Amino acid sequence: MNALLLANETAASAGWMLRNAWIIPFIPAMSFLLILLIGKRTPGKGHWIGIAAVSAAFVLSAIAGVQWIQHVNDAHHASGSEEQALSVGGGTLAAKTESPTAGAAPAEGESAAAEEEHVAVAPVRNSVTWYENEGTNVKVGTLVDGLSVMMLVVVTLISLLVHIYSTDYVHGDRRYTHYFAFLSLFTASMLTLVIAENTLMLLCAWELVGVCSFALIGHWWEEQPNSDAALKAFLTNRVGDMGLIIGVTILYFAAGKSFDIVKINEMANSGEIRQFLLLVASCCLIAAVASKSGQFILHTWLPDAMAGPTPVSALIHAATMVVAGVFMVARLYSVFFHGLTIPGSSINLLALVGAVTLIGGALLAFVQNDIKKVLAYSTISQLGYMVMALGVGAWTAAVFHLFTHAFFKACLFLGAGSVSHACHHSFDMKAEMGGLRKIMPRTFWTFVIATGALIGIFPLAGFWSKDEILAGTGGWPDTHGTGTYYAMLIMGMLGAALTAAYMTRVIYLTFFGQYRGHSHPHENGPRITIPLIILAVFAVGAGFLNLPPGVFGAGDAHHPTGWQERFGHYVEPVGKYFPDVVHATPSYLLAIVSSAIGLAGVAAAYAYYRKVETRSRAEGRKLTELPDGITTRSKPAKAFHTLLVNKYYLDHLYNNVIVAGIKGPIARAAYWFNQHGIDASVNAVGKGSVIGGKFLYTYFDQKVVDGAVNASGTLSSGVGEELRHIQTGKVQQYALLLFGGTTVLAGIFLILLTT
Amino acid sequence: MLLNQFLLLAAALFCIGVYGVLARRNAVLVLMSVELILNAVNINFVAFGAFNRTVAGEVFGLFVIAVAAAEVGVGLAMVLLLYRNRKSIDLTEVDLMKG
Amino acid sequence: MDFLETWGISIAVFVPVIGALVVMLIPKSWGEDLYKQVALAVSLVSGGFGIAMLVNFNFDDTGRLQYLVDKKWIEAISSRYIVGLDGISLPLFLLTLLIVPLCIIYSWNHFPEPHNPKALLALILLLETGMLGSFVAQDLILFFVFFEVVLLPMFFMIAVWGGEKRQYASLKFFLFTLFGSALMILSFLAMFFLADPHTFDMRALPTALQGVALSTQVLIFLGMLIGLGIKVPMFPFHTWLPDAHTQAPTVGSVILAAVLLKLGTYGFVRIAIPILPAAAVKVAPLIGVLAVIGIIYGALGCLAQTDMKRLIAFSSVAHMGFVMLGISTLTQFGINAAIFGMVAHGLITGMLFFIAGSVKERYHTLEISKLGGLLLDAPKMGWLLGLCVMASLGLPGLAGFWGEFPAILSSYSPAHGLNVELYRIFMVISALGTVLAAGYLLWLLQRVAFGPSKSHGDGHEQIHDMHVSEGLAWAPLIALIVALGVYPGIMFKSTDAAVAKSLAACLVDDKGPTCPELADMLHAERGK
Amino acid sequence: MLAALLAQANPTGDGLFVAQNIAFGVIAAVMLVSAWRVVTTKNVVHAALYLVIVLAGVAAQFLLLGAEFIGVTQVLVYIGAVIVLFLFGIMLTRAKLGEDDTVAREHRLMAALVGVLLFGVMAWAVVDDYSDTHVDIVSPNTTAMVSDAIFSQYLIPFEVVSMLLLAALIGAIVVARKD
Repeated sequence: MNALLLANETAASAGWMLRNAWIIPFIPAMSFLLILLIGKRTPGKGHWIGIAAVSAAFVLSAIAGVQWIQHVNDAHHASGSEEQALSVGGGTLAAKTESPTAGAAPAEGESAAAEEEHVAVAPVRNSVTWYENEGTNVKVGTLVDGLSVMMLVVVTLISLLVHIYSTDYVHGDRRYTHYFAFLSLFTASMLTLVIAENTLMLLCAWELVGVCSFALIGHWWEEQPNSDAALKAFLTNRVGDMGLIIGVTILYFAAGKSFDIVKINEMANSGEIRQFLLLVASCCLIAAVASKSGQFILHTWLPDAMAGPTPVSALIHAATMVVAGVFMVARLYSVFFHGLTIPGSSINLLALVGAVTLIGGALLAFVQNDIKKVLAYSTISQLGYMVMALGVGAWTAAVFHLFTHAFFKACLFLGAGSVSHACHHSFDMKAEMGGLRKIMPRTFWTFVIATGALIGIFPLAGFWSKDEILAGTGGWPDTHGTGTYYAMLIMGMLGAALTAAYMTRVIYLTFFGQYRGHSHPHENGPRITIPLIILAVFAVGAGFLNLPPGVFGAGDAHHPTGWQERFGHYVEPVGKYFPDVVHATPSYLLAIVSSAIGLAGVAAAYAYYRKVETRSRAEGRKLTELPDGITTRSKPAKAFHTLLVNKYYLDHLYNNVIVAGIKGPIARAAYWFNQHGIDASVNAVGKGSVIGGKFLYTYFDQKVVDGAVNASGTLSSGVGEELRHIQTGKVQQYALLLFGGTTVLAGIFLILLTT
Repeated sequence: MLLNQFLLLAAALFCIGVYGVLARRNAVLVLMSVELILNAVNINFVAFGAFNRTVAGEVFGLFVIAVAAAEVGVGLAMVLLLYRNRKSIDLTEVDLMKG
Repeated sequence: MDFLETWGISIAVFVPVIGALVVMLIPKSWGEDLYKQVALAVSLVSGGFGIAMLVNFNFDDTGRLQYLVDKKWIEAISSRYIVGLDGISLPLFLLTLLIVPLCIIYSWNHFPEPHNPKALLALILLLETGMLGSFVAQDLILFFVFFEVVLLPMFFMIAVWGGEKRQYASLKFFLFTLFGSALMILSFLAMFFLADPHTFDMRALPTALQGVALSTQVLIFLGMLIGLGIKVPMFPFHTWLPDAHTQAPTVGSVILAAVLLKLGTYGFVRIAIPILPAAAVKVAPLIGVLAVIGIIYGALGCLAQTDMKRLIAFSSVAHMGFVMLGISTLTQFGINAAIFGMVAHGLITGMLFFIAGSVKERYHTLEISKLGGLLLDAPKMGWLLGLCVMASLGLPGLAGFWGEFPAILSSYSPAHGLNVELYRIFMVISALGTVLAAGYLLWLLQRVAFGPSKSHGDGHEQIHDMHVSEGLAWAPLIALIVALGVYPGIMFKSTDAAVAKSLAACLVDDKGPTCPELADMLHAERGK
Repeated sequence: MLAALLAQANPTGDGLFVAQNIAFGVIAAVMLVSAWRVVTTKNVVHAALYLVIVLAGVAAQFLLLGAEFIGVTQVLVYIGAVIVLFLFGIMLTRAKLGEDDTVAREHRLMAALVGVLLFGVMAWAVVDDYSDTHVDIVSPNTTAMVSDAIFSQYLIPFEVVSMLLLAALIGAIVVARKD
């Protein structure tokens, strides 16, 4: 690996870490092997190896991040454009003037600014030949740009915190070492995914990530439900992988036999690939996104995946793996952008899938009693936000939401784990929790902060990212998005209200009211609370990385100062491999309205639980809901409630119809056909050559009729008996077979020769 | 003379022999049918020998006769053994090879 | 290295059969261990020659037959002793040389009933000669002879050391393959008589057969399709496989899965397609249809199984479907994938059968419903089963992926003259097959490895984890599964140029087909 | 079938060997009828006697083909020894002299089918390839020529055959021995 070929001359000028980014996934990969081999014999039973490896990877990722910022700045220096020094975090960084509205409002005459925005920053690429086939050189390598670097940092940071948290949380587990081994492998796979240079590598890492998820969901495989959940996750992902495989294949041939992501994107941008092909490819890839990122209708595995240990849920099923789908769309954005004709339109498949998931997932969160499942549906719903954002052309908003969501959702999951750790390892909010506010203050406050971020309360992280998405839909007046997606705007707002309401419900049920459980809860130790606090800090601060113009003295659109849109500036690719997205103009009014809607959601839920509180005081019972609520009074509401409790009956469809159908009748029919159709006719032919055509008929007739009556079972023994007829042991019958066969063959030969 | 007529005769004889081998139940009769087959082969050998003007055909015919003699000897010995053990030489009752 | 150049292949091929004779001649009183030592030594000697040839193999020129020997053999029918190795046969040759010693090591301490290691080892060695010979033969008759040599030892292996219904299974196996062989030799003879000049030499046949009418070529190709397809096994001819696999002893299953099935697909790549390229283009859609049916059908068959070994056997039908799909595209990419798939399937399914054999030995049953908790009873075996299952369902990073994914990929754009839309349908259906594969394999893994242990009911029996002999036999396979998965370049490097050469006649470049009759055919079709 | 054979035996335009052709036709007809009786008669002893006729016919055909030594050997070995052996076999096994046949019907049908098909294939092949090939007996192969060939060119096969005879002899004794 040291003899890496330099694929790109510009790479030479980039930082060392950017050129050698392969080291970052390599370290956890080695740690996986080390833990498996010697983990059990080391003092920490392997967790020290994992923590050390992930810390190293985090440090290197951070270095890569700094070098990337340097790289972007260098590119702008080189372009000789107007520079403006500004001070960030003690260091002096150069940034150029940019105009987020340039694309949207070219009429304003900002031609100079518009040009400057297109100062291309070449991604740092580095690859070696993996194999050659049919003259095609398939490479393995790294593609590092803002998106990859951002993902590297997020994944390693959260993975590190989860590692630390886990040393306490799964302490004394029966497979402690294996747990850490798979955490390492997962981290390595995810890091490979984000720096993958070509779609084939992406596919490989994609599936590896799925396997780690399988192993970690099924961590406690002694219990059948856990292994069932693991199986479900893997199989659902496989269904999506089918789409990925086909999509990758289509793009491979469309791009002239190349897996190269940059090349595919460039060709999609330049129109060298037919739009129809792009459309088919993006539809296939959306299936992959749906399975991996839990979009409707392939989302059902994600709530079940909560069967795994909680830190795993935080790492894999909230912060990192599930965003792989979003990442993939962001990576191959040109394909989707042109394939689905995102610009200028008002609806497309990707946005629709995202919006439906956003609402559908949020509604399901209301009927869950398991705190982790609420969070799982919340994840689904938030992933819907991201996918929707990508669908409406708000690339930066989507990626920014991915970034902020990773922190507060990890915080929420770890918080839920912390609560459950204290409460007998139960996750049932109604039966085992309540009133934990005073007992577990640190957990409570971090949880509340993260919830605030999720709901989008000013000025927490989620507020900024969600607001950008809503603006990016272009549906609000004067936001000038890539397209004008009114439906998505409405769905997004509705989603905000729902999110606020169900999260308030969680907070109330968990931390307020009276304690309903049977154990003695207590606050957890530092290895659990410190990661929570760190994540909470990020949940507060992450949003400031991409302040819209004009907020907090960030200058106006043409003279950015401070933190204004730093995230977008460094993360969003500029170059031929990225489409011309239009940056929407943020709107104060929109921000106020969406916040109001969110707060209304909180207020509604708060009002409801105030009532519950009063009632339970009055009746002296520990109530968790109103016994005579709307679902008991109104028939449609009740029906809707039943629909939600049954998760839209999708699980029934999958398990009882599709899976049971294939595994049951269809497979059995195929096998029956095998034994009765093919095998029996084979036997019949053998027998027929002994006894003659007439006998064949009666035999087959009998067999079929007989078989239809019996329908199943006792087949192979019967077949054995049938064949035994040939094998009578009588010499003359063998001789007959021999002579007959020879004659027929000789005849065929003769015909072949003479004709 | 045509070569054909000998070959056809041999073919007819051969097929009659095959029929005998396949259809008869008496082991001695089966052995006789085998003799028919061998003789058919011999006719072919000699006819082709004559056609090619070489003695090779005849020599091989002699070898076949020798082998046939050996075969009848061993075959009849086996029939005797069979008879002694089973008091019958009906081949349809011989199914020791049955699985 | 002149010696290796001229004698290498012949020694590697024939040492095992000599070894078999030696094993047979050793009196019983000298002890059982001696047989095993001799057999192992013989197979290792053969393997040593294989490695020496690998080291001296010129990878820059894999399309050329290396270590070529061309000597008189049976002049009366102008069949010659021509053996040689090129990039296509090398991987399969080495796979055989690897599998046989591993089988001997594996059975070191547990020979199946009725024991008799002497006979079993002699049969294995005889098999080795047949298999090796088939992969190096460059003359049709020579190929056929080796192909048939394989048949009898396998028949006896199943019939003597097999399970309860061994006689039925072995007879079925025998009759099926014999039927296939008969059709195959018919096709070979037809080619011989139609060739101008008459020859059995595979190198000369493509040009010698150029004048033959297309309809005749197709007839001959169909003969080979059935003959070789039975061995593969292809969809309607597969029913012997589950029975043979289920009844065969463990080493028998392993050899059957790892090498024997490859003889069929190898025959397509080596003989049928290069010699009759125009017929191949005509018949390829049929192969493709059968392959795709096999993929889905095999997977469905797996889902209906209750016996672990039978399930693995059925999975072979599905996996070989991917191989055949790759072949049916008639593209370099597809056939490369097919050869990769052959080797990968050999390693992975061989490994799965090994594990199934060991499970049977410990639990005395392979009924999936009666198994469970392997990870608790024998964690190492459980982990290996998990790894092999993952490899078998085509997880990237393990060998199985490189047989499956490129096959799917290549069917997106098959060779010129093939119906693109049809092949795209194949692609989608075969991709669906990967989902089903994950379904049945994971279901198997869940039932066998996960959950509480079911063995404690007996109480008296302690389940032993991996034995030393098992570990020794499995380690190389596992290592190769991972190595080939991580760096597929090793295999593609060997096969790529050789496949290009063998496809030269039906490869179509931008200027049109390189073989004149194909050009005529395509032209005629366009004219319609 | 007989007619066909006779037609084959009397080719028009080739009248040189008319006598031989007539002889061939007669003998062939007798042989075929006898052979048919061998495989169909119910009486085993009759079958043996019919076999004698067939074998004698074969010997006659050999003479027609100018192979005198093998013709004589045929008479000596077959009619002299093999038939006697058969008769011994029949007597020793005390097979019923009368009825033999209880053959199943379809069994016989299948055998006949195979026989006819086989004949068809063979006849086709023969007719296809040798329809106008003539055998001209210029000079018969003398016994001396045969012996020269056997003891020079075919010495090793001859020795092998003699070993085979010895082995068969011993084998027959071992198998048939009462112990």
